[in-house]
Amino acid sequence: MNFDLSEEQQVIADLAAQLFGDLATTERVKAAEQGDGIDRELWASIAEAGLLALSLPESAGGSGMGLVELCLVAQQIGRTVAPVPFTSTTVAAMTLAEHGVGTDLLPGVADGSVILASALAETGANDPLAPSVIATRSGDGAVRLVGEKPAVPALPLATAVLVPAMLDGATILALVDLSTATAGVEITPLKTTSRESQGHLTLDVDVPASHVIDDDAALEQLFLRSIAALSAVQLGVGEGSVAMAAEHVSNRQQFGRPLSAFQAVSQRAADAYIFNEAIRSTVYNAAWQLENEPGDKARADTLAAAYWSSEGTEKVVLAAQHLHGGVGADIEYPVHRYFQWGMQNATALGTATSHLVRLGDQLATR
Amino acid sequence: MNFDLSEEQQVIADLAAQLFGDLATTERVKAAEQGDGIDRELWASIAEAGLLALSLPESAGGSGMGLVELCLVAQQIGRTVAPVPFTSTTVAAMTLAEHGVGTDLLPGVADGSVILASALAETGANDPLAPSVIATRSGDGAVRLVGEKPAVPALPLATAVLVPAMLDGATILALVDLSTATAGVEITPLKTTSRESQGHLTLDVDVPASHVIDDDAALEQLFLRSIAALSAVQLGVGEGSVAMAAEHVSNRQQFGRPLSAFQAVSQRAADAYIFNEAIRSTVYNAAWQLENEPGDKARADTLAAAYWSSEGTEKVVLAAQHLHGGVGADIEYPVHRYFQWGMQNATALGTATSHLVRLGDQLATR
Amino acid sequence: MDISDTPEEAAFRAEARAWLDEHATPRGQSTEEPDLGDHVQRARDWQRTLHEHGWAGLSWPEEFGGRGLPGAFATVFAEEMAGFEETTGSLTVSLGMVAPTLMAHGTPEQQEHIAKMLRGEELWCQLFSEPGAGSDLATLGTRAERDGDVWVVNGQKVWTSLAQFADYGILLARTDPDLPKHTGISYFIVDMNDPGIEIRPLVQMTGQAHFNETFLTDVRIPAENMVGGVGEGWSVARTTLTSERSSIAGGNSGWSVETLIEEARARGRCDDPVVRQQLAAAHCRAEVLKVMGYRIRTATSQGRFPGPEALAMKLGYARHWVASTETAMELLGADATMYDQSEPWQYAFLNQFAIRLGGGTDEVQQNIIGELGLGLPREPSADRGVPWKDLPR
Amino acid sequence: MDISDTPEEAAFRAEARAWLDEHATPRGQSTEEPDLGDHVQRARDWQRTLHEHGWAGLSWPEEFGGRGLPGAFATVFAEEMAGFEETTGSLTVSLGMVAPTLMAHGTPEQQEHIAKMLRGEELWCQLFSEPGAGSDLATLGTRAERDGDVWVVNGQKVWTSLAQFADYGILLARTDPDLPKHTGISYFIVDMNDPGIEIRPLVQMTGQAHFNETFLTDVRIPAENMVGGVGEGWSVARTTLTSERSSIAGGNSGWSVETLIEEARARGRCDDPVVRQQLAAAHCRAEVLKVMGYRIRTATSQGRFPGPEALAMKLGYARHWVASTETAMELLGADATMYDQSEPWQYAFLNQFAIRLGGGTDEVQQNIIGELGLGLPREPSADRGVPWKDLPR
Repeated sequence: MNFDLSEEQQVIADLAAQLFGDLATTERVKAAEQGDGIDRELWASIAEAGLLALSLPESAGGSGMGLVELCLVAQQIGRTVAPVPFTSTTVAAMTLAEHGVGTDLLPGVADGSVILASALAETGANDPLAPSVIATRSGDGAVRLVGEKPAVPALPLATAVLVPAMLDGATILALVDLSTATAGVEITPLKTTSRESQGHLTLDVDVPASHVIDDDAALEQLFLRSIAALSAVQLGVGEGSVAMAAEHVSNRQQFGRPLSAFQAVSQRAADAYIFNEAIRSTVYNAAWQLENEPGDKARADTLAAAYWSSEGTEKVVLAAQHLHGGVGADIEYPVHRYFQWGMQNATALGTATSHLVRLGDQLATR
Repeated sequence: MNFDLSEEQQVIADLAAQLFGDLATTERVKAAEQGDGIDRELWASIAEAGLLALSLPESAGGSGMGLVELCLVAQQIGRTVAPVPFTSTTVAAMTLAEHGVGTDLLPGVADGSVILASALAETGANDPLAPSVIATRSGDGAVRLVGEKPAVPALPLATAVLVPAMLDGATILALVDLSTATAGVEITPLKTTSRESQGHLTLDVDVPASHVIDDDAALEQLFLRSIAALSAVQLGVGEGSVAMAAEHVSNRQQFGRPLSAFQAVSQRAADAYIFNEAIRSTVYNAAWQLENEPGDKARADTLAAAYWSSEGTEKVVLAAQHLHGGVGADIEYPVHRYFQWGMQNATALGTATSHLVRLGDQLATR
Repeated sequence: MDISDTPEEAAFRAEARAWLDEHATPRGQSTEEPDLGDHVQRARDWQRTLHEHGWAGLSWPEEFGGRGLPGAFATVFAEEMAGFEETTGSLTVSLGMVAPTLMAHGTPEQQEHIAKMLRGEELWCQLFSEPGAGSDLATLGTRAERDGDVWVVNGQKVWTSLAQFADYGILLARTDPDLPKHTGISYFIVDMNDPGIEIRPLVQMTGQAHFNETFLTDVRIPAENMVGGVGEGWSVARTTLTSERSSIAGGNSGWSVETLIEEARARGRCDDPVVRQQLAAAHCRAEVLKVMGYRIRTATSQGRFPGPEALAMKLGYARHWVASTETAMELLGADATMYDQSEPWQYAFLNQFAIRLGGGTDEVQQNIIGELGLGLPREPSADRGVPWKDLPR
Repeated sequence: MDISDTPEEAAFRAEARAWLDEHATPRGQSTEEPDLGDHVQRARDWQRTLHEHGWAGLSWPEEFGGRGLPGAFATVFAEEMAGFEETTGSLTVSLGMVAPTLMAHGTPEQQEHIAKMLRGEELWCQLFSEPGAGSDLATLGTRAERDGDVWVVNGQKVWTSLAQFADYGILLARTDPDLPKHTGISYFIVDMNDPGIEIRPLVQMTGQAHFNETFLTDVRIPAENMVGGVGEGWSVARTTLTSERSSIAGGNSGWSVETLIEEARARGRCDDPVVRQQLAAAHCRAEVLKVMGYRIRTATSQGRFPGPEALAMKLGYARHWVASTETAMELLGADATMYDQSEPWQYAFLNQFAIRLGGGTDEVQQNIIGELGLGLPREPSADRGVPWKDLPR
């Protein structure tokens, strides 16, 4: 048992920290917000540094690493609120590689020319494991997809999107090509709280057999990996916001002493720190378990990580924002981005409550 | 609209405060704990002061007042953790008077010679509105009761007990005489956290028609009045515990200043104060509504009061106990009684969660 | 104790309701205009309408143009108004803070503004907070120096709500830096059209610029525009700040527990026991605020000042706001993150900081409650008696 | 990063499990004896058994009778032990606090006690807190005055766990009142059979007298029983207190999330979505503690001191305890209020204060975390450098 990062993992973490620290500056983040929600220069730098190929198999030109390494990069994205569709692309790519579907896209993932999306969110109670898109067989293993998907991250930027659907009472994943305009595929860009690029997807389209992952377990795996990666982003978001808040309350003087010398302030900051450590622990445990010992325990551990990264990060970014007082109300001051990212990610693939309910179902019935 | 107490109500509140303040001393409370859970001398004084007759109709020798006045006394009982079965007796007596059942007992209620109990708690999820005791008709309006009731307050002391039961798919209340040993009525005294006198009731007994309240609405009314009165006790418990904590933290010095000069302490005490004010507001509103404008709104208002007096008082007594630090750990120091009463009352007729769920059902389906 | 309306209150309620049914828009029938300027203009227009029909200044003394009714009547009118879209929220500083302050401390000439506020003609803003003086407002450093018949003011204010629309402002400035921080402050009325005033709007997460930075450069204020005497600014400001806290808690939030339940029903989430529990919790929080309102209304009607429990109102309101808008985010599911300034729940959620910070932070409220409600000794203060100019900064 | 056992750890785990299956009682198969004396005796017996079979002091250096294994092996054994009834909880002060302190600071003669603790022969208690010195422990006033070869001690200690059963105590006493509070303290080993020691058990809400008041009157302690030098007591005590916090979080609680789920199942409450949510929340809290344990175990194995995040363990454990026993009360329904010292959930619920206070209050922990984890400046201290005798009291 060794919870420390390996030397190789530490190199990746350091590289990502340096790369995002240097490049994801407030000015560039702001520019991406005012543009289409992606910093393409940064995206190219990530590709060049090899970070997009980390978790691709060596056969696809990747480094053959896994979810833990992917999370190390995701964490730095959260820490710098960097506008790049990293988790969306790399998690979907892992699924494609594993199931041997759409593997022609993988070199493009590695070099940054391909962006991938996964359409996990659902309307209503937002249960990604109960897809509302209906698939029907249209011969030769091909399927026809009909339905809608709300709030798909990176959709307006994506080359292709993985769409969960119900086929004959089981779930499938269908890879829908977006590289050319296709009749029956409609994308509406959405305005989001965090300015993340998202789109609404309307489908009435055929997908060839070669682009269908007809494995009922694939959706849950994609979902679990996605919430693990999102939780790693949340960890970074929480770290970044607490660092900013700690600096603010240590420097700002009121009543003749720094704000941090008031227990109401310091104890709230301490609680935020504790949440971050809870998230760090559960996220890396979940990523390791999903990668190395998939199964019920890994599922429960991942839901626990998702719970903490929703509930905990929500509390952390609220605290950090609140501790900034009026200073944080002005969006010229960068702390609000942590709040907006933290809150958006806390509901994106289910809320803290929905993760608890899902986990409760598992615990109560096993 | 006037939320202030009337002159008459203020006289009652002052009288109760003085009476319990003078007589329910720590020494006497301790003696009752080591005895059978009642201070009979105090009980006689309450009767003599007319407090047991407050809410009885004038026709039964009472003062003809209502639930608000009853709550004023109940609050002082909580404030002094006074070991007397006041709410149990007076709430049951209101039901008897209203339905003209067991009215021969009412003079005894007024003079203190009769103690009444209501068997509301249920095994399992503790839903008092779904009684597990089964009643069957045994001719001439008489019924046979079969079943068990856990945790009945004042049962070992009581002259008679009101037992909710299911009869032909509706609820009834049956008044079971305990003044003489009766075959088919078994009482097992229980040890409780708060040292309140309670008993477990096992029934296999006939109840004559004259002792049956065959009105499906009577149980809910008894339940709502009981939780309102219990909430008033909780208000007093919260007040008493916060007063003790405020005094402690204002006097105890650590690190060269009083504990209350640390925000971690003062802000927690302030939150306890806020809870008490929330409870005060909702409890007296509920009592007034139940008395003057019964119906759905009064029901919702009473559940809200019960929620706050469970959730809030639990937080208040936890805070008060915690703020006492090690000093409160020794049961020679009286603050622990507030904790034990507060926690016991917070679960006695349902928990904060169960009140919320019941209220949520009402709100979502109306 | 009697929670129901008196016959007079009931008659007034019926009259108010009938008038509102005729003149106001029921809630949910209009879509909120995201443009802040339009919103402000509608508030002025509505206030003028209220005034024209005799519904303005219900509990204000008749000498100030009010109707001189007991406070309970104003509450009854507010309760009935809550069912309608119209709001005078943009006039909160004017009506809820400046007017009470001028009634208590103003000269007859200064009090002439009150009637204009009542007609919606004047919109005021509050120039109190500074970049370096937030919770510790009394350290403010904006200077006012006497020059004959005028005071010349230089400094910077911040978090000035609606300054870009305001006709006048109330201003705290330091008239004597040699005195301890609370005693060297004076209180002024300032014309917001003065050429020395420069306003820079601050955009918030909601996308609106409710707040502003206000720069004052050689702003010349006639001496007669000082409210109270030289150095009495802090005690005048206490009237304003007390009024501010009760205004925030009494405000029209644009959402209610009923609309939250409606949202849950519309989204088919009402059958979920976990959701029901959250809705019930929201109801319980709102119930406390409602009954606390009864208590405050009673105290006011009886000519008493509300007790320290009233201080909990603003804090309770802020906590209710935060928790209920979180529940709304829960209900919205994947829609929670969609926002373009027009969705009311997302707006309310993002606007929580304005609620929590306005009128003093939650923590400052808790400190006051500990002192006044429980009699806890104050935290030791490091700067008592120290001349303002010698404070560390 | 590799969360699984190494081959050596896996082999050790299997060996431990096999031995435990043979010698220990699976959880839930014995009913807890409410008598504290019996409980303490069983802990001593179990420690002796562990020692006889080579399972005691797994990670302790061999020179102190330990097996000198990496820390991970002790954790593996503790993980396996958690499934069994036996516990050495009553020896926590001895094994978890006194032994590490003596290893670090004791003389060779003092260190001879360690082997006896390891065999369950000696039970120790901690004489630190005083009625006037709780969170602010360093203000303690118990006096030790030199009289030739002995120190004569007078004073009163309180919250002394299991003093009534202890053979020895570790004692903090003031040897120089003229120095500032932290620097005039020395650390002693005291024989609890000294005639000058009087013990008064304090009964807690649980009905047990886990804590005691201890009165010391002219207790004579040989000079060689001082641990560390004169005036070095505070720095020696820091070793003890650090060990205390990790002992509390690592303790055997007598309940677990699994037993909570079992309770819900046995009471037919597992179908209730609201209950499921609470069970899941308990699981999530436990998960954090488990993985934090991995992190601390890793640090220790790598020869590092765990980072400030480890400080959160005790706090997280206390919060988990409070919240989970509240959930249990919820599940117990009408049974929640029944208590005669034998119901495990009620006992655990009532015992929460011991968990929250032991090793420093939650608030003290948060302050330390703010300082060490976030680098926040300390609160100003009023008594720095003031001689102890001049402190206000």
